[in-house]
Amino acid sequence: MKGAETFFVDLARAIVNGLENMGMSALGAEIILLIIKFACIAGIVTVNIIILIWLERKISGFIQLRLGPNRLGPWGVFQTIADAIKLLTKEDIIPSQTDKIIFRTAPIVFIIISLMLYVVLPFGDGMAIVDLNLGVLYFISVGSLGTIALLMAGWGSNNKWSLLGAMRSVAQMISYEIPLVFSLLAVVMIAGSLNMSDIVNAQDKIWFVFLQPVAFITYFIAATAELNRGPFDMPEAEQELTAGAYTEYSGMRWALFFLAEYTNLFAVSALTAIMFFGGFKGPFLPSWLWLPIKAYIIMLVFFWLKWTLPRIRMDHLMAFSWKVLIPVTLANLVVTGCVLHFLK
Amino acid sequence: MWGSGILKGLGITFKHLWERKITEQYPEERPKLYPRFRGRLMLNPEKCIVCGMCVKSCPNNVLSFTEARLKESKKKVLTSYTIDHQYCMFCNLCVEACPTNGLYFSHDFEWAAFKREDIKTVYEPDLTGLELLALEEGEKKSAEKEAEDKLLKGVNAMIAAIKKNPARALSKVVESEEEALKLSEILGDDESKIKKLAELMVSDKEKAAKVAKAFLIKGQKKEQEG
Amino acid sequence: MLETDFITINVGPQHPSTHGGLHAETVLDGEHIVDLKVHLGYVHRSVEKIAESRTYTQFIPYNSRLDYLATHLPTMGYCQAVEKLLGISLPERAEYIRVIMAELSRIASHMLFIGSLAIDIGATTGLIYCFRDRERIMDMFEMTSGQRLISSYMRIGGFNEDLPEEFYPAVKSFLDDLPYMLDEYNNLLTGNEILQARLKNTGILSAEDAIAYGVSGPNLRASGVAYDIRKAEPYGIYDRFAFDIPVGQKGDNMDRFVVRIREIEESARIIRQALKDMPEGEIKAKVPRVIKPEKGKEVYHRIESSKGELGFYIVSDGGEKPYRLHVRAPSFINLGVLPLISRGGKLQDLIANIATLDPVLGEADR
Amino acid sequence: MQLSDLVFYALAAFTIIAALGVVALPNIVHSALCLVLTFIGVAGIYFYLGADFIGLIQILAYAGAISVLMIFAVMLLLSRDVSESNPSHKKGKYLAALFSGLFAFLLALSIYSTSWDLTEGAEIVDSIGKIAYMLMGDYVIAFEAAAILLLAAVIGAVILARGEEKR
Repeated sequence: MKGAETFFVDLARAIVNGLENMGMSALGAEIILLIIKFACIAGIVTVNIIILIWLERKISGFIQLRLGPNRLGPWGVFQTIADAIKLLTKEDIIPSQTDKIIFRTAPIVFIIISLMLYVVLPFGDGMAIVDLNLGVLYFISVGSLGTIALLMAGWGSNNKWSLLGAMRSVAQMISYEIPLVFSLLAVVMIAGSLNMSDIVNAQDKIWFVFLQPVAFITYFIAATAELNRGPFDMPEAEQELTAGAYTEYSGMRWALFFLAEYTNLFAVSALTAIMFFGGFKGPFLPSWLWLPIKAYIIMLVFFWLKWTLPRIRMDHLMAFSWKVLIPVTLANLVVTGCVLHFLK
Repeated sequence: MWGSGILKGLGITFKHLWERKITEQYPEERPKLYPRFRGRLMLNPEKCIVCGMCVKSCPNNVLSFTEARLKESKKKVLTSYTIDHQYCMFCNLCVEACPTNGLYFSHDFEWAAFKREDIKTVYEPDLTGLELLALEEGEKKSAEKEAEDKLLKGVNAMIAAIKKNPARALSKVVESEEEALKLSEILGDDESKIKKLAELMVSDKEKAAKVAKAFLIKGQKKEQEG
Repeated sequence: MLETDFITINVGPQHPSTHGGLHAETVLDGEHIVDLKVHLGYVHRSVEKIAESRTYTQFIPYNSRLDYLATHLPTMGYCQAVEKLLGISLPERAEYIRVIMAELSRIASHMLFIGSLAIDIGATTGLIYCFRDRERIMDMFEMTSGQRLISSYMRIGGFNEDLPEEFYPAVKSFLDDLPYMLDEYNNLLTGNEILQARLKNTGILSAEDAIAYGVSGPNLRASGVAYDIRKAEPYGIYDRFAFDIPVGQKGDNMDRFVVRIREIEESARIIRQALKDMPEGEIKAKVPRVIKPEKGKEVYHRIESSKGELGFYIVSDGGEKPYRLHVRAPSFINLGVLPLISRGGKLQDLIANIATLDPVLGEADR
Repeated sequence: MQLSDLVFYALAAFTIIAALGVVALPNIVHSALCLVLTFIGVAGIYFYLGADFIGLIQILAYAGAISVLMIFAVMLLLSRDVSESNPSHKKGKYLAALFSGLFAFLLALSIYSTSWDLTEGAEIVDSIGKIAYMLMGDYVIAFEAAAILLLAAVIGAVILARGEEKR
């Protein structure tokens, strides 16, 4: 058990030691380790997303009394791989009137930004790639850049549907970032740190979801909106905007967007687990298994919401953020502050 | 209010998540078809008495056949029967019209075909050993004959029209009504001329106009001479 | 102040939620709809002209293709119009079967309406549940006529085939399960706050406007006018059944949604009564093999279809084909108010408006 | 030259090239996107200097929000053709050169007149805590004044937007 718990940490140390023994400087060894870590993240994310897409299709199928993909492999597990191959080999269509540079770079920017989110997540005890002191802030600020990618896609496509989708996504992301930050701030106030590992360790006795139920609910709503998932899937909104910002994309570029969306989904679910459900802490299993388990459970809730609820209207969405979520989160902050002050 | 409706909805989807699935796994699991299911339209050629009711009843010209007579008994026999499935609306009208129940809908619903010709079903009953009368005549009642018949019909109608109301009928080939009247005077009761003009009017309007003009000029000349 | 350009955007003819080839040329100011123009004709098949080259009997299957979601209703309207033209009266049993099939079609159409509204506003799952239940009606249609979607079961003068034995248990169990189905829709959709927020007070159609534009059917009743041809001018044997006319108050999208859900209940009531009272006996009146109505006779017959007043105007010239046939298609006329109720709303309201007006483009374009 | 110096020069070059792009690119949307890159470059320099909090706020506020709003405004207000939407104003180039030169001179003057005290190894561990104490302690009046100013701006914006709607 002890070996399993520290398996990855030991492995990393062994690599560094090995490199140093081979006559490399400490800094060089660290850099090489960092590169290995990034490569691992990229691999894990890709495999994870293949599972995630399959899972979402299965879950949506089950909810809708269907079986979902069930032809390729047992229970259709290879369906996503087949789809990926199909998308990879598909012709890359770039409409003639697009802003070519922006159109081409938008999906790449989006995927890079969503991959950058993983840098600060502590996957286990001492298993963050970079254990940044300002981890939460980093996560939020890098996440906020995703808007630009959608904006680029919407503008570059030179399509009115895309532009409308991009405009929606901007309005939505800017409005929901504020309650998101305020909700997380309440947790940070209790933990007294912006470092994710510290926040997890502060939940040794009790999960923050019990200390901060209001913050959790507001955070969850804001996070759903930030992820552009139903019922807040404004930028995409098939039934209204055909495919919103993604209308003109096809083949691999389109797939990259979806890859990025699911990457974001897992990252935000992991953040939820870290901030409110004790992150990698848990009995029996090694710590690096607990975070994925919790994140997957949270993700199932995201799926469940999406496949049940109708899409909210744009103006209601904005009004809900500015008139309900922000006052509630602010009040929650005040209460939390007062309670913390008097407890000290 | 206050999210209770949303929670109820979530409860319903959660309940269904665990329920038995309703979709049919098609190639393995065959759909249950009811006795009246209308699949592919089929013919039992042995029952066909070549009455042609089916062809008359069909709204969309799906059915066509060729026939012949037996040499001895003069009984009609089917030589070929074509069902062009791409136009079939499965309305059951032909089946109801068939007096001997020779037409019926099978339960076959897997129709995919790779060639356009495969969409048609052609029945060619085995007629060896039977001496057929006027098989060729029967066969000739195909496209060529039909077109000929149609043309003849049109010409006859045109002749009748010219005789009945010459001014109106002829105004199509000449420029004004006066000219039409004149033309009708010129034509008079000359059957052969009328027939010639009517034929041209049905088949080739431009030529008819030219001929009409020629008639007119000729008539004028005659008038001047006379 | 800053001024922004209007965007002209084409919703349709190829768009996920325009229910077929509907094309709404929309002028948008941001997300607000400034103006809207509806273009039709993308699925025009000149059905009225086809009728002139088909005999009266041969035209029956084309009717189902008008409103393919409520297959028996247009067929019933046409057959009754021709029967009126010929002066035929139907055997009792045939009349009852007609009512049952018509009301089943109405339920099927309204169920599809609920499902398509659900998917149009983003609740994909609602569609599947509605289709699951509508499937049972489709099965019943398959039992009776062998065709599911566009079954041509009715004939001029009645039916050629009686109801099959397996039909009765199927329809009974369906009627028994119907309250549970409606409960499920109500819990999943009607009670949902997001759906209410989207449908309430959007796409308001006042009673005056509805009447002025000639809107009929559930859309009219949602505006508060209790007008149903089944009551106002009963055709067939509809005067024998007890049923209510559900009406809305405001004429907004929510009213149009709720009115249809309640109409499903009323239709079920009618079917129950019809099943109870249905006599045994003949199912087809004596109809000449070649139908040749009197020369110069003309008839207009209207029925309450699932979309509204469906009228058939037939002129006979004494031949075996109609001289002229005109269809008063409710979908076409109901679509006329789409710009009126959408102007000033949001783009997302437009989608909901199209969905709640419930047009069938096969009928609107003919 | 150390490795860390190399990082600085790379970041500086990146920022300057992006900033040049803002000025020189003919398409204003491209310029706005270059502005985002500039902000990110500046944030990188903050990180390099150990001011991680400022750097992240730079990304969150400037790159993530303000520049997005700018792009947003550009997209909404732009006339049809965007390929020449950011023209270079050649008319005032001498004037521009004059002012730029003046500004550069002032900058250089201030740089050379400052005595740069270098403290070895003074690593800032808890930058965010220090900033918090400063904002809520020494500079609380300035902080609150800024907050009130922003609040007034927000209210003003709301009133402007509403007034338009009413009319």
